Amino acid sequence: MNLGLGNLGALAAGDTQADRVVPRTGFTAQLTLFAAATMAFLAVFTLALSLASGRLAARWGDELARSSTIRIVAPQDQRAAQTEAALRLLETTRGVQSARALTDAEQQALLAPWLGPDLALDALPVPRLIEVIEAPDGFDATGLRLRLQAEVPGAVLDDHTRWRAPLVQAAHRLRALGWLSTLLIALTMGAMVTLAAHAALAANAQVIAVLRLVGATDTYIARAFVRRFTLRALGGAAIGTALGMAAMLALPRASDAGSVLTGIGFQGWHWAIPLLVPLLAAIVAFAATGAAARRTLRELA
Amino acid sequence: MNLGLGNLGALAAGDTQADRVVPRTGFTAQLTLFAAATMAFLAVFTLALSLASGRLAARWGDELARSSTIRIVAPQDQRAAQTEAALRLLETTRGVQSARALTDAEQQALLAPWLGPDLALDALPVPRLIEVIEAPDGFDATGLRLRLQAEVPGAVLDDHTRWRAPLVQAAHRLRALGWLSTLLIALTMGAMVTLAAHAALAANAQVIAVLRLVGATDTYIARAFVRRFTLRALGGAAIGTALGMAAMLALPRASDAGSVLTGIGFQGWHWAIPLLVPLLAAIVAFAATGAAARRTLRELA
Amino acid sequence: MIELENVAYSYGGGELLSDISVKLAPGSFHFLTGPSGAGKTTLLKLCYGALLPTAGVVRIFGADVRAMQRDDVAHLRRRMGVVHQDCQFLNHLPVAENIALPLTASGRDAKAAEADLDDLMAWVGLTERAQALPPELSGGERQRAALARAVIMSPDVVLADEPTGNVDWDMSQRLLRLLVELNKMGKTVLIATHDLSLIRAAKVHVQARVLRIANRRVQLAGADL
Amino acid sequence: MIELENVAYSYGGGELLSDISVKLAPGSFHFLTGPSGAGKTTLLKLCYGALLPTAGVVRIFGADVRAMQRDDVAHLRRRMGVVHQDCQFLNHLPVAENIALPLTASGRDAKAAEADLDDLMAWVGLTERAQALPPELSGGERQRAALARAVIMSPDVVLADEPTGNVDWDMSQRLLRLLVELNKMGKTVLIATHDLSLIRAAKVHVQARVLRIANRRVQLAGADL
Ligand SMILES: Nc1ncnc2c1ncn2[C@@H]1O[C@H](COP(=O)(O)OP(=O)(O)OP(=O)(O)O)[C@@H](O)[C@H]1O
Ligand SMILES: Nc1ncnc2c1ncn2[C@@H]1O[C@H](COP(=O)(O)OP(=O)(O)OP(=O)(O)O)[C@@H](O)[C@H]1O
Ligand SMILES: [Mg+2]
Ligand SMILES: [Mg+2]
Repeated sequence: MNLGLGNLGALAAGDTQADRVVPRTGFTAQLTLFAAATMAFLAVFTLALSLASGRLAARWGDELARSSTIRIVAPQDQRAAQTEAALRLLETTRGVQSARALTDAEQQALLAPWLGPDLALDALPVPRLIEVIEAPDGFDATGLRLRLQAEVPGAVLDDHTRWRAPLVQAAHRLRALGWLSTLLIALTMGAMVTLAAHAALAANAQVIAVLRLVGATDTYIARAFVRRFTLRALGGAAIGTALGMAAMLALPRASDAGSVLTGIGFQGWHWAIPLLVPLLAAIVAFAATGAAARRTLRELA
Repeated sequence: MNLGLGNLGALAAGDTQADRVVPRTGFTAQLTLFAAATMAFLAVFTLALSLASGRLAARWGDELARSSTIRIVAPQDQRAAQTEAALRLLETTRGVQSARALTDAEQQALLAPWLGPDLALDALPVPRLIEVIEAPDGFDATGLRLRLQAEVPGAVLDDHTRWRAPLVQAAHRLRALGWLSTLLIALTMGAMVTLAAHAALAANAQVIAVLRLVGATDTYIARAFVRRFTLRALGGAAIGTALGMAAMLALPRASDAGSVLTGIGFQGWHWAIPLLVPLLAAIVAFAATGAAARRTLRELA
Repeated sequence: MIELENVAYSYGGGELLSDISVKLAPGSFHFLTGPSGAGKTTLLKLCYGALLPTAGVVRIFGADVRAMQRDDVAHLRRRMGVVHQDCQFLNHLPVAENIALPLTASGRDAKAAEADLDDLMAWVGLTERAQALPPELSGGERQRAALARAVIMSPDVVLADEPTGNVDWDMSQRLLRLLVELNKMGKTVLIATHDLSLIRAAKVHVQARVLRIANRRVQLAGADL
Repeated sequence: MIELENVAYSYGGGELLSDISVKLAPGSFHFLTGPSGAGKTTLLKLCYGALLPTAGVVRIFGADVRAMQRDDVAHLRRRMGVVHQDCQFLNHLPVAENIALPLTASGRDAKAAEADLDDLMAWVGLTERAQALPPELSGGERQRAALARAVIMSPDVVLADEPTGNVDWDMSQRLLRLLVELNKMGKTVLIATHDLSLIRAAKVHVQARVLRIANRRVQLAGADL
């Protein structure tokens, strides 16, 4: 049987005669439509989840995971010297991309929530903060800590990575979970369409017998069924995708604070991705029904 | 036809003779099993999501949303007096459950990440912090701010609610979404089982005709089909639930940092809730198939 | 037993049967004949309540079919044996179970009737095919199985639609004898057939009346057969 | 046309047909008879490639059926008209389209053959029922439709299994005449039937040979008919 993917186009063109010989098989048809719609709806959501958690992971990964702080806690007169020493040490540390001491203004901004905006930092024994940007491979925090301990007694390394890494990891895991779910949904849809096609073919054993009796080739018979089911899956998935995207738009918009939880949604060109869902559904249905038809026709031979 | 819910028990008891008269209808059977399993699997996840976000909302709501901070930024000699004044003012403020000044030790602990643990707070012009616990209805932040401005010039109200409320709200919304999804999944399963039952009944029009010809009552015929489908949905849902719970156990355990994202799972007696899923599936299938059978038998009359 | 009073029937187009009055008395033996498409099968379906008359009254065992619930019809069917023109079986059950189906469907113990079943299967020549599935039977074997199923409950009325269309002459005589035996036990029998030689052969064994459908009416056929 | 050489067939149990050699020459007219369950339908199915012989060789239009692909069989079927014993139709299409099905299935334009279709429907008396669905036909009407479908392509071979089992005598003569006409046009015809009077009637119009299945063999029946 010649049912390669290349025929997908020819399929769409249609053959009204071949269409008529296969009965509408009411409930199996509705079941296929419904299953395709449900799966497409779910696919839109998991796709959105994957994309959103991908964005989250990227943001957190880029902005936060790669920065650390060194605090110079020392008597007023030694602070500048120790800061200098720490910066020199960092220059020769592998895995440190850049390091710089924060200005007074920056430190004031950081501390304002706690101490109010009116502090004269010069007059206070407030530690000096050094911002360290890691190189992509990161640095050896333990080694750095040991060296600082030896050369700059007042320095304390505050490694944000320890805090952020699990979050970034979680976002990555969520994204992986999202893609996995999308794959599972595609497989589920394939399985459902296959079973529905099998059910329809089995229920139409007499139709197949009659068509064979009058000299119809297996390709002709298979194509009639495959066409029916592919179009149904396409239609169902289109409905499901449309509903899914509508639901997505109706979701409360992401507020900044709650973006971790409600930021699920598409942004920019990502809105085009769910449009692939019906197409993929049609391809899955085409392959699944083709296999089902070939198997049933062989069994009924 | 007598197919009330009370018959669910009699149904389980079974009637081997009535069972035999309905053919196994291979693929529709597999489709029902599969759909029930998939839906149960999904139901387990959305249930877990709902419960987890319920927990999250409760935690955030209780611990964080109801606390605010007042910062007394004043010259060293006026701090104690202004703190006293602020506390008195808070005592007469509606919606404030309690208010107390933090001790030096507590403030030190709060500031340690920024300033290091060796600060002598007494010697510093660090503001005094007052922790305010709201009454359940909350207080009028704007009104309080105005009164503080008038009576305690150095007081700054830092209203956590502004930060936390959207998060709590998001968690609530997520929980609502979870329950909604669970309901949608139940409806979807009902629809799929109904369609599958309709498909099976339509494909078995001849079986029904034969049974009627030999004097079988509609109740007898319907019960044979309903029993078949209810047991299938029960079996499929049991498989899906087991798989869902296994997947839940296999998920990476919630680390503290990532709990917002990976804390999806059951805790304590909540593990018993998904066990209801197969039971609910059986009830849904029983009702759905019963309706389908009654309709088909009426139509074929 | 079965009474049709001024019955008319139409499938939606013109009237197929008009103003028909027939009475099947207990213990009577009737043939129903007429050209293909005249309405023999339709008339039979009216007699066992599968179709409701568009006009007139059909009474089965004294009860008006139009006043019946579906479960009443089911209970009446247990007192009637029907052979469909296109024999219908449960294709997933062996022939023997198909023949015993009226027993199981009415909740009786099929085991108790096993001896009857064996006798019956032997009479219609299906003993060797007892465990075959219906689609594995030949056309004639299916017809014999259908007749066996119709009489297994030894019903008060047997309505048979072309029960011998696919069997050879010897077998048709065997099947006819079975129905004649039942009639002698007091059962009412109605056979729809286009096969006039079958009717002629029957007249040797039994006092049969022949009804003929022509021009939408039923006439009593005379000696012209 | 169709040749069976030392053919045997069994459905799994004992042999149903043994060592059968039959040759249907082009333009010949055969009857196939024998008791119910003897294997008439089975032999016909061997002749059109629906069953493969368990021993021996079946050649259709010169090609060995065992060497054929499924699509080859499909193409051969277009040159053969087959009437099944239990007539099978597409129940969702009107009778007229069912009869025209061999044309559509082989990709021909059914419109072009419309005049032929009308003639044929008239001959088998189905003009008025052309738009009915097959389940709405009477038993005899279905059989006539099946025969009409078998001959619509004016095939080289017509194989008919009990084509007159459900029709009255007059109609069976009409159907027989149709097959005799085809035979006179050079087509090969094989009719399986248990109805000896049909065979006797045919002998008036056509030189027919009668094959009889008995004891797993095929014999040429003589003047004993
Ligand atoms: N369900 C239906 N819908 C419409 N018309 C029908 C239906 N059933 C039967 N008919 C038509 O009614 C007429 C009588 O049908 P019926 O089956 O009673 O004939 P019959 O006497 O049994 O014929 P036969 O000897 O061929 O079996 C036929 O013309 C048939 O086409
Ligand atoms: N698919 C099958 N599997 C097993 N046995 C079968 C199958 N089909 C037919 N048979 C058996 O083979 C025998 C011959 O069947 P066949 O249909 O060829 O008989 P026939 O001569 O056409 O009889 P009839 O006149 O009753 O139609 C019968 O006993 C039948 O039960
Ligand atoms: Mg009829
Ligand atoms: Mg046969």
